[in-house]
Amino acid sequence: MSKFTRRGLIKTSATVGAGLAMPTFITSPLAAYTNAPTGGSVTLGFNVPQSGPYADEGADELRAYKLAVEHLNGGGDGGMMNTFSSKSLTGNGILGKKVEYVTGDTQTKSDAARASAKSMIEKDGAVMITGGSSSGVAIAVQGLCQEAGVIFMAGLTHSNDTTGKDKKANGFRHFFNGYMSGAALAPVLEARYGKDRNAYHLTADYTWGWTQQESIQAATEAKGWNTVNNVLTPLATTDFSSYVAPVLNSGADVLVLNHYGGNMINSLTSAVQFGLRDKMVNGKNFEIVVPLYSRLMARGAGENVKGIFGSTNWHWSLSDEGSKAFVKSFGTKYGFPPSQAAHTTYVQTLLYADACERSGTFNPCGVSEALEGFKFDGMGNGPTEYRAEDHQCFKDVLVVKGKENPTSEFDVLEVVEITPRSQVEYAVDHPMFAGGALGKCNPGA
Amino acid sequence: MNTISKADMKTLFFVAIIALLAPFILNPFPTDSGLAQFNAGYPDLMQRFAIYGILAIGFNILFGLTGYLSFGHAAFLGVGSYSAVWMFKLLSMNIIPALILSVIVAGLFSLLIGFISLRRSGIYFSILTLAFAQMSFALAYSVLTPLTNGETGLQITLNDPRILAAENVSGNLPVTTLFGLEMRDTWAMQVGAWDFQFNIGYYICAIFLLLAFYLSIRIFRSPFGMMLRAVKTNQNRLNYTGINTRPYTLAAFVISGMYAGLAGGLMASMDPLAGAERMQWTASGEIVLMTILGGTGTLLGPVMGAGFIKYFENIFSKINDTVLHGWFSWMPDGLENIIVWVLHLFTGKGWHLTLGIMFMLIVIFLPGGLMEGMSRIGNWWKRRKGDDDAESKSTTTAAE
Amino acid sequence: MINTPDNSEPSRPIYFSAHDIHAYYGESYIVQGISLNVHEGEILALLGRNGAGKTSTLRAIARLDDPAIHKGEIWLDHQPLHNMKAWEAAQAGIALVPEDRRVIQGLTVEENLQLAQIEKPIGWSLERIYELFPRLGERRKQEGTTLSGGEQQMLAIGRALARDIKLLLLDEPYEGLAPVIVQEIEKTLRLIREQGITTIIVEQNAVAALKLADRAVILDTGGVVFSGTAKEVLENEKLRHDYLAI
Amino acid sequence: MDAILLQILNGLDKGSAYALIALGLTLIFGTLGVVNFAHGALFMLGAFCAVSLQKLVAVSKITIDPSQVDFLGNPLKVKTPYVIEWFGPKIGNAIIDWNVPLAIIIAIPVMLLIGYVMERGLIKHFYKRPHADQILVTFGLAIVIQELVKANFGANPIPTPAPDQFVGSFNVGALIGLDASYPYWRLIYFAFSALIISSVFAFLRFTTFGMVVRAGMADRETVGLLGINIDRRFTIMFGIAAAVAGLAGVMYTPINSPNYHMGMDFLVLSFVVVVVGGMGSLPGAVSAGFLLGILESFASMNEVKGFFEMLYLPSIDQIIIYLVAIIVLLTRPRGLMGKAGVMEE
Repeated sequence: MSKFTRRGLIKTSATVGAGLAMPTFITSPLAAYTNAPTGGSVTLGFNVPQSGPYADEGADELRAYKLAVEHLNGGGDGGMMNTFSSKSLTGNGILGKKVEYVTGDTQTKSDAARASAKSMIEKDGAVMITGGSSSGVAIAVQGLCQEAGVIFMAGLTHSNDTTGKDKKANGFRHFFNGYMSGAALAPVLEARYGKDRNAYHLTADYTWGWTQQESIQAATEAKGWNTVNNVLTPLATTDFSSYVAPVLNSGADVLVLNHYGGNMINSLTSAVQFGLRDKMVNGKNFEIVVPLYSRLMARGAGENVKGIFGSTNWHWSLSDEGSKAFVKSFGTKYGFPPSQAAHTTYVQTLLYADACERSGTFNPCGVSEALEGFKFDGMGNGPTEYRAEDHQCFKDVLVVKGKENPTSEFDVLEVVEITPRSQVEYAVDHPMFAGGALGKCNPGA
Repeated sequence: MNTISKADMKTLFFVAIIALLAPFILNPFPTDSGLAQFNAGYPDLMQRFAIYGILAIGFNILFGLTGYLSFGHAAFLGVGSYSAVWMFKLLSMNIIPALILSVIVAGLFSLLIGFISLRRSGIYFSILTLAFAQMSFALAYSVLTPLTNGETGLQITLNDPRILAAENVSGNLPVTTLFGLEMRDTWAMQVGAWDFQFNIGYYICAIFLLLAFYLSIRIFRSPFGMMLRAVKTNQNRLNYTGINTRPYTLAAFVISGMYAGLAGGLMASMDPLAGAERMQWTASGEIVLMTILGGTGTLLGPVMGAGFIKYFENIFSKINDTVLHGWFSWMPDGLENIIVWVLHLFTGKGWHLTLGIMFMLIVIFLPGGLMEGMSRIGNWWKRRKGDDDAESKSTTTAAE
Repeated sequence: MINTPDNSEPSRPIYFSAHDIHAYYGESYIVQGISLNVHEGEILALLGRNGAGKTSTLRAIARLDDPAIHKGEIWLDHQPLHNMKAWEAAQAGIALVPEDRRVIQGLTVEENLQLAQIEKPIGWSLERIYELFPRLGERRKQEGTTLSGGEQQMLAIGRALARDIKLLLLDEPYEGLAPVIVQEIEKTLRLIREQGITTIIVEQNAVAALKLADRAVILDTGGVVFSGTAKEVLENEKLRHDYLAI
Repeated sequence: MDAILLQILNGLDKGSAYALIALGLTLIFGTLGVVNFAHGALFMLGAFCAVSLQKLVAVSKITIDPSQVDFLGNPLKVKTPYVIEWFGPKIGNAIIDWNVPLAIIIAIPVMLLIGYVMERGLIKHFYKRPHADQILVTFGLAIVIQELVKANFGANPIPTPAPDQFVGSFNVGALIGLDASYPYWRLIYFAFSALIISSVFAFLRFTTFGMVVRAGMADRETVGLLGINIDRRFTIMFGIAAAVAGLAGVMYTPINSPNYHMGMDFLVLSFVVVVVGGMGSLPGAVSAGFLLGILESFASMNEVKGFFEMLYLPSIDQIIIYLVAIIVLLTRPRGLMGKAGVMEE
């Protein structure tokens, strides 16, 4: 055999009679893409953190996925399928095939996430992978899906890079990003705290932190703010006291915490302990801003979040029909309201299913075509568009603040403003998103 | 050099057979059965078994022979991965130059770290290696981002120069190859309800595993290996006799670092990504656990330990409630729910718990690790066979 | 391995007996079937060349973890010691003064002595010990390990006397000491003999030991090769030449 | 000057946690010769004593209030904690508010018991096993403990605030003519740690029990020869070490919300601390803990970071602890105060 191809092997093995050879990663004689569903069902891969610090967020994502699967298969009350502007989903699975799923643990580590995604693709025949609770993992898995020829529907990932320099043709992000946070927050901050402010940034010292810090700094400086300092904090920091203490005498009157998860809880707690919020600097009240909020994580900071501004992708207290339908079916099933992570993963699953229906195939290239430039509504974020050029969803962004008088343990944030989509949009070639190429959709050949 | 003994030859042969037939052995359950969840015979996991096997074999040359417990070996794995991915970005997608660079860079890196750390022994040595590895991790995660791509990990992109490769016109990311043989190529063989996958990448890893294993046998049996063992039992006495042990331990350190580099390079070759967390202390700890769990100082043990941990990580973590319900759906509802509730503590998101319990059980009851378990089973089998023979003899005599 | 019968005067009852002791350091078989009998108030010298197993025998009798006894029985004043741990044996009345004295680091002289009086049975009071060794009294607040070799030996012996002991095991009490100090220790040992404390003494310096002892047992490669009175040893040229090199 | 004072305070605070855990690790290692990788888990369990008490005092009577609705539009279930029901709002709220200090009272017996059970049930069988086996089994135990806590309390941090009186900060600097406010609870944490550390040292130094333990740490065999059952005392010391770690955990909760893996976060650093201090040396462990805490704080100062950046060492705060560990171990073979021959093989 001069060329060791799959087809060659298939022929030989067929003549030997050992059975039909079916390549997994690559084009099979029957279908033109990886893991084409053959029986009466289709398998989706839900790859979420189940161990490590983001396990609770992962668990909430998983709940949303299960709910989405239930709805797709015609169970439950249908949730957002009823409010979704596209009506191609009918509750009989996807393209008539019953939806099944496999789950895996990303451990919030690129390696483990890729291993888990690979096993879903190679062993379980998953045709779409979704999930993730950090940008590093999302980008790593997105790259893998591009190589393997399956669709990746990103879960919670906020870094500009996911649809910026690391964008991939097979990957799609519903969640908002650092740039959008900055663009949405800056006007609100200007309105509340004035034009003449000196900001001090504490930033998680890795790519996500950097991109978010860059976005917020640019957006606030455009409103007239001055950036006093930007201090990078190591990821492993648990006690932020030594980073917070110098803020007191720096002349700054706003502290921006570009942290997420455990880092955010700990840095915010330290900042409040040091009494920053009770300070008067330059004749103004000292303020703290947490650009990216997660309700689940905000709970960990307890009382400290009260009155602190931030942005979020979605919040359960929204009163549009889509949000209400989703909160109702999620709340009825699990007894508490969904998180933004749950929302985005639920929506991503429905969007994927809908794209399959509309294109009439599970082929990633078909699905991708159906998603590119797709405009929809009724999913809780108002009119939304999946931009074709970078596979980023454009929609309204919520500016929230920690609620002063919560009525329940879930009532941590209140929405102060819904920033319209037009205000957070940016050009495809915006410098913060430059470099990298989408490439072509890969069906796995 | 002495030739390889018959017993060692047998072990090597055994490993070779297992490696060759792994796609069958690891896939004992029909694809449609509920137990298919326990099948491990898919390319990625088989590759991991082989790669972590190489890593553990290398670690065992240091720890098993000299007793020096390095808590920083993951750094060499990481360095190997980064080197390999850089070769893919700059040169071509051929894995050979990538692997060569991985081994060389890891070797140099371990020479540097080993040279400094081996000035101390015991736990002081362990902490020195840990400190170096943690520093490497922290730097790779943030400061060295231009070189490592930080949190996201180093990946190949369409824009990479790849000076030796033909121009990429497909618009898709190129794949790693061995002179045109694609690592991801897999062909599947269906036999009845079974589905066996044969993957080129896995077999390449398996070949390296066998080479690594063979080399480790040679090292274990060589005068150099004897010297290392002597270091373990009594370094002071050796020093009194005027023998400087440092060159020997340093050599062992570098060899095991190169093994780790090879493993890192292979990992990147199977999946062209290198992440910083590969260098974290938890990753180093995992290597230590693999070795102890399998049986320190034994030839085969570390490979088994590696397989054991990777199996749990990849198989148990995927057993979710739905799968459990699927298994026990034949039971009455109440009982089913109780059983699923109990089991779900140990599977899916609870897989760490099972792993922790297994660690404890193995160390408590099998002080020599899995290898001791194997030899106990072997002895029991022999004894039972012996008893059977004796019994059958006695019964025959009685009958007469 | 010769197991010489005990030829002591039958009138006195046997107070301590070790019967057919086999003990191991890990895999190595060190004490290979040793039997000893000692009468109350008697001093027994345990002699033999380096590596004959003397220290190991004492350690086995004191029930330290190493060497571990795999077979054999030890009885002291009708109590079985062979199933005991070291601390139980000590409470049953055994005291070992080890070869390297083992004065405890970080503790003062007084604390070293106090340590011996934590568990019952308690022997001499500290005052009485300081009377016997005035030098210890002078240095009671000093850290034990800063004492000279002779003083450390006194402390080790004092520590044994601070307990109410039935059998004293002395391992190389003269080792590494200047002749002047040896005399002083010798005086002390005589004093102990006058107290009527049953003692087994291991000593490289056989002549010195035999001066003190009533009877002697000679060991070689882990077994007993001779057992008799001290006088017999001193008179038997061949024995001295073969096993004691004196 | 203000900044330096603040960083010293921060360093002492960080150092307190390191020192307390390292002290316990060294106590266990020095007495039992066991390398206890589950020590971080004990610290975490202490913190979860406070969380458990918080949950316990929050156990509520549920009444349905039809005038309010929950997020699904159903009548709101209003929760009144039983402690308020029973003791009235004043005492009830005070109990809820003073949860963390109250947890200390609970944590002491609980942690002593956990330590005792752990030692008798598991560790005891590993005295004579190689250190590698001890590491593996205690690491396994740590995972099991962590996962059980996670299964019960979830993975997210759980806020456990200090009593209201101690919220806010106090101008420490004013005492010496500077201006430097420092949070009350962090000052309390440092004072508490200093108290615990000095109590442990006083206990070892001035009590008979302590003398026996010190003697046992120095020469276990000889202590046995004096009729003392040292194992029994060491078991108690294990309990004490567990209690020290647990108390460190309880008091730490208001500083950072506890989560199930906080122990692992501290474990590795604590080992570095112990080794830098020198294996087997209690004063070494404590002083290394404070030293590393202070150096870590200084390394995170902008001025210091800038200085090292000029020396082509950016982000010195990322690596400072490890760098210091390397320098100390290369210049002093056995750490700051280590004993010869202890774990050098």
